[in-house]
Amino acid sequence: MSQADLTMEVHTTGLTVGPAFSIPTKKLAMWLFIIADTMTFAACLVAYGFLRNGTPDWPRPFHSITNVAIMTFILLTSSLTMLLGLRSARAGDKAGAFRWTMITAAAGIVFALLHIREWMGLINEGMTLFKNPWGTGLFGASFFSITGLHLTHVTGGVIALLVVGVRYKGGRYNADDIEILGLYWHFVDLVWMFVVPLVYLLNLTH
Amino acid sequence: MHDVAAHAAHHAPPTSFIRKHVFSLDHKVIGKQYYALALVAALVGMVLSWFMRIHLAWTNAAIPGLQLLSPNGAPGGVMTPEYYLQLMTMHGTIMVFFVLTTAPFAAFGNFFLPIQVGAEDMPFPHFNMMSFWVTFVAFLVLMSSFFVGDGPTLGGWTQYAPLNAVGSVAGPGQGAGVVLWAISIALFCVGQLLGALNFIPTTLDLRVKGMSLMRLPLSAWAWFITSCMGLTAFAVLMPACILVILDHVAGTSFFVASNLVMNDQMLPHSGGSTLLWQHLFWFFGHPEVYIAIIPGIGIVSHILITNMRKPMLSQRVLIYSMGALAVLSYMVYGHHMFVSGMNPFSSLAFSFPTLVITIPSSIVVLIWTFSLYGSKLRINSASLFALGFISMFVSGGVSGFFLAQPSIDIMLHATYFVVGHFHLVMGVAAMFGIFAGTYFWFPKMAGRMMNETLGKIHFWLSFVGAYCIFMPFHYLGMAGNVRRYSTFVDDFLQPLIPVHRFITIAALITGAAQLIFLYNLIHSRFWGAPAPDNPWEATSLEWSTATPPPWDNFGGKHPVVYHDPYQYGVQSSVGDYVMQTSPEQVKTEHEEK
Amino acid sequence: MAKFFAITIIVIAILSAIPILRHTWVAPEDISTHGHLIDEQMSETMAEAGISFLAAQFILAIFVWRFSNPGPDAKIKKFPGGAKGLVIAALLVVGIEVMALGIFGVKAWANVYLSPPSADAMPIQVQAGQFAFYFRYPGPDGKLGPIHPELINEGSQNFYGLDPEHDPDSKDDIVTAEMAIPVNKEIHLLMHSKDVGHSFFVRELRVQQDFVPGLDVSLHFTATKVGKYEIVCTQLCGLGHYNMKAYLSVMSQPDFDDWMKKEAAMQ
Amino acid sequence: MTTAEEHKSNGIGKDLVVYVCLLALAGLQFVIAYQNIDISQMFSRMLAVACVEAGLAALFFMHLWTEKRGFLLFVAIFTISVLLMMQYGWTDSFRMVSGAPFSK
Repeated sequence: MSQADLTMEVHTTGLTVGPAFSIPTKKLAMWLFIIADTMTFAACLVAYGFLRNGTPDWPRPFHSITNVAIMTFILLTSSLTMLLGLRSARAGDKAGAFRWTMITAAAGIVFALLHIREWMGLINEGMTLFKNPWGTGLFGASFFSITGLHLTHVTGGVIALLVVGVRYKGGRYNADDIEILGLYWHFVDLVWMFVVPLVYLLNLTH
Repeated sequence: MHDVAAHAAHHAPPTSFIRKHVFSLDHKVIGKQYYALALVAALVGMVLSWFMRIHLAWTNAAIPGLQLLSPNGAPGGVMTPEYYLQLMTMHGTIMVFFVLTTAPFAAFGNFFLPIQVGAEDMPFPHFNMMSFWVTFVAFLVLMSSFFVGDGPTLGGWTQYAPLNAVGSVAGPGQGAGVVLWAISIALFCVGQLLGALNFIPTTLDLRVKGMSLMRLPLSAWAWFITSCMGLTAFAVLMPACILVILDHVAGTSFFVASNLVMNDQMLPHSGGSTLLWQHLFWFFGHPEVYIAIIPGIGIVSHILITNMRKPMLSQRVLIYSMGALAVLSYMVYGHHMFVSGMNPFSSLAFSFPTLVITIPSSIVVLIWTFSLYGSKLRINSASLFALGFISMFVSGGVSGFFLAQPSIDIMLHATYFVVGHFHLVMGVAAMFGIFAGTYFWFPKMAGRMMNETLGKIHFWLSFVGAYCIFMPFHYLGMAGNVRRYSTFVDDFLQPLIPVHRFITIAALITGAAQLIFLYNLIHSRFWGAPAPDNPWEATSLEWSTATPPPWDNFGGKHPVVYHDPYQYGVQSSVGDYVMQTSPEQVKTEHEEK
Repeated sequence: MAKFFAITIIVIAILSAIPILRHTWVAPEDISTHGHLIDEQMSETMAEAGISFLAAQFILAIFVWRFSNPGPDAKIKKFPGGAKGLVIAALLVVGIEVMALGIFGVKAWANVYLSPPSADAMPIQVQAGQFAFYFRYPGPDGKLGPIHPELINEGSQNFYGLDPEHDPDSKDDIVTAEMAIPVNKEIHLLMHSKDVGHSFFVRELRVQQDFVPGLDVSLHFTATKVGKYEIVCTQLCGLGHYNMKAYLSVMSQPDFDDWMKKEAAMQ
Repeated sequence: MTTAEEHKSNGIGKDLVVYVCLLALAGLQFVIAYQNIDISQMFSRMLAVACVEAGLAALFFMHLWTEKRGFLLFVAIFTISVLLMMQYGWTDSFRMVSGAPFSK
């Protein structure tokens, strides 16, 4: 850079360099976490796909899609309520934002309960991490670890929603925090869009 | 933009000892903690390598005291074959994870990245503190495997499946040892992910006025690129380690195939795949190699420029080359698996990107060497180690020409050629980067100068010693000497034992030379001459603040950056350089871009 | 100090090159039909890598010698070619160099791995386990009997888990601990592992291939020289890894037939 | 806060549209699951739909669309390229079937 350019820049644009993407630091960090988490889920799904491809007797034991359809609907809807919460927070409607955040958390809890109910059902049918009545033991291993990883994320998300919601009401957090938490919650939803077809729907009985 | 930087420094200086020195939120303290951890780990790793080298050269020699570490592994001080493998695994794991990743990246990066961008701290000091302590716990977990059950795992730092997943039936250390290994590495991944979550926003968001991305010093760029790699690579290894733990404790068989027989018993596992582990591991493993070396490239560039008194021929080309290395490192991971049973067509797909990676590497080397042309090179311990780094990086790099080609890999895979290659290019070279960084930055970190004479003695012994150790490895490999053997029982390898003895003697001497460094470090820390603020007449922000830097790095002021990072070889009021923070306008004799 | 550094790296570079130029430590002589391709590839790469290595170390040495501590009056100079020249040089010289190596190398690789074994190649099965290799020849019927892993029993010498009582194909299978092959005959090696990962490495044959548990891997090669060679394991497989080896005897066809008869009698 | 302004200027309408689209796409996946096609075809169709869904969610629910374009590119290129480079291993999974041992 020539000295002339340098001087120009100092007096005009050079001094106004700020965050590279004009994005708040906490939000950027949440995005980075999401990228890392994407890799974690991708590694698990690649492992699942790899083993499923390589196993001729992969079982397809799911009979009903009712439960998973309801779960998908609840999770998608909770994304919408999360957005409504953010919208209220942005509009300064504190009570509304708190209400929508709690509704989202409630939806998360219902999702988790349905998920656990489904797990219990499968466990009662004799499916464990290493064996199941229908075929290769890998089915249970990959099913429980992938959905388990997702369930962990949902649980963590619910706790975060409750904490952030309450603290938002108390004034410690603001609308930006709701938005950042929303990013996480939508990501959990986004992952579910891959988990459902790959882990559930590909293993439907025909 | 300004409020973001100010926001990060709202926490007040701590007063209690614990908050100040143990659970500190200050990135400088955390950087030093990482450095200390790496130092301890490097010492352990080095002593392990001594034991291994002695055993390789004189198989039946008793190593005094080794029986105290493991009465079963070394009865009477004489190492058993399995204990050799256990020590080898620990050496590899400790060095790759707890030295080469923590020292150049986490230690120096933590200390200097925020200062170099002009921030008061990292944006998330609590994450930063957790990052160190999780890594520390990971180290303790790994160390604990020395004392649990039948010792640490013997599977090598790559922990190939299914040896890592079938349990103690596969050998000593494959029960509790592997589980502890996997827990340790999973924790380590968490620690480094937290670190990356801090490094990237620091670089992107916390830069002071005037610090555009292209005005970042090369070391800051290197840490930034490395943290982007760490963010994705460690996120893949972590689930892989968790799956290994599940295979062990929950009876799953992700990585264990059907119908395997051990001790005439069918294993209960079925259906998994060995190659899956290799794919997941090396998808992390190859970027990890660059995570170890790219900070070294950045640190060495930074130090060389300061001591050459002129900027690199092109700052941008160096940055782009580091970026290209980072991107390519994900595309080439399969060159570790050419003969491991991977699809032979994939080998070709991996071979070409691997060959392409020599292009950015040679651009980096060319820029370094040809920047030396017409410079006013100052010779001191830091610049000697930086020059040594270049020499080692070239020596280790050219053997990559061989290993990138699957056909040659048929002969060289799993031989000492590979050992020589990666020890030179990512072991010794990265170590030299760490040493260069230490000699260069120690005044700023500790407030005292290091002893230059001892530093130079340390350099000469290390430089010549490292070549004496690792060059012969290549010859051994070309002659077909297989690695990971505890004893050379093959008739074929008998004539090579004198070479091994030479290497062992060189390793013992070179290792002992590191004690000079340790002495220098500790002595200078307490009794060294007090360091001035800018002993090397350098330009970047870390030299514009007090030595050692105050709690908020710049004493409540926000520096303003007026210049590209390396304004050397100019005429100014202070000498031949202009600091980034100096508003002085000078006539440059060279132009960047 | 700088001049000393320059001399040191030049001395190190030259000393490093001497054993290579004098062939002090080299791979044992090649006895396979495909090995010369690998060896040629190796020496071409060695030439290019060696030149790059020496050139880089020498230039570094010269510049350090010439430009260190030049005194206060020295002027900063810039390399005339500039960064652009270097980048273009690296792209063209290094790029073409390594791409050429890569493309030539494909031939050697394809010769071993991408071409199928010929129809009359002699099948031999090799099983790796902790810490020994076992070889199985199909016997006069030319068929390998099925393997029953649950029957594997080292104590009763049933290394392969064969069941000759029920499987007629297994009756004449010959299992040995040493590998013998006829000279100048293509061998189709069927590789599987009993437990963990192992590897099959014969230096003279220019053959190295890992065993993958759960995956049959096949390999083909032709030996051209009678002799006895070492087969070693190169994939870390446990505590006895260093001692896991077997011998490969390359024999003339009549010798091989005799050996086969003898082994068959011992089954 | 650019994002905040964006939110005020847009009504609830866009979010609802995206929500309905996502529901429809999720429904489409269930339809695909009952089609009588072989598993690899089903897999690729479902994956395609899932990618569209994920894209919609990331762009609109997670507001990537209204962030600075540079950030959108950073996230998208970084994530997608690393994800793509993870896909080398698939051929080995098919070899697990054809190369299963003890078949002879």
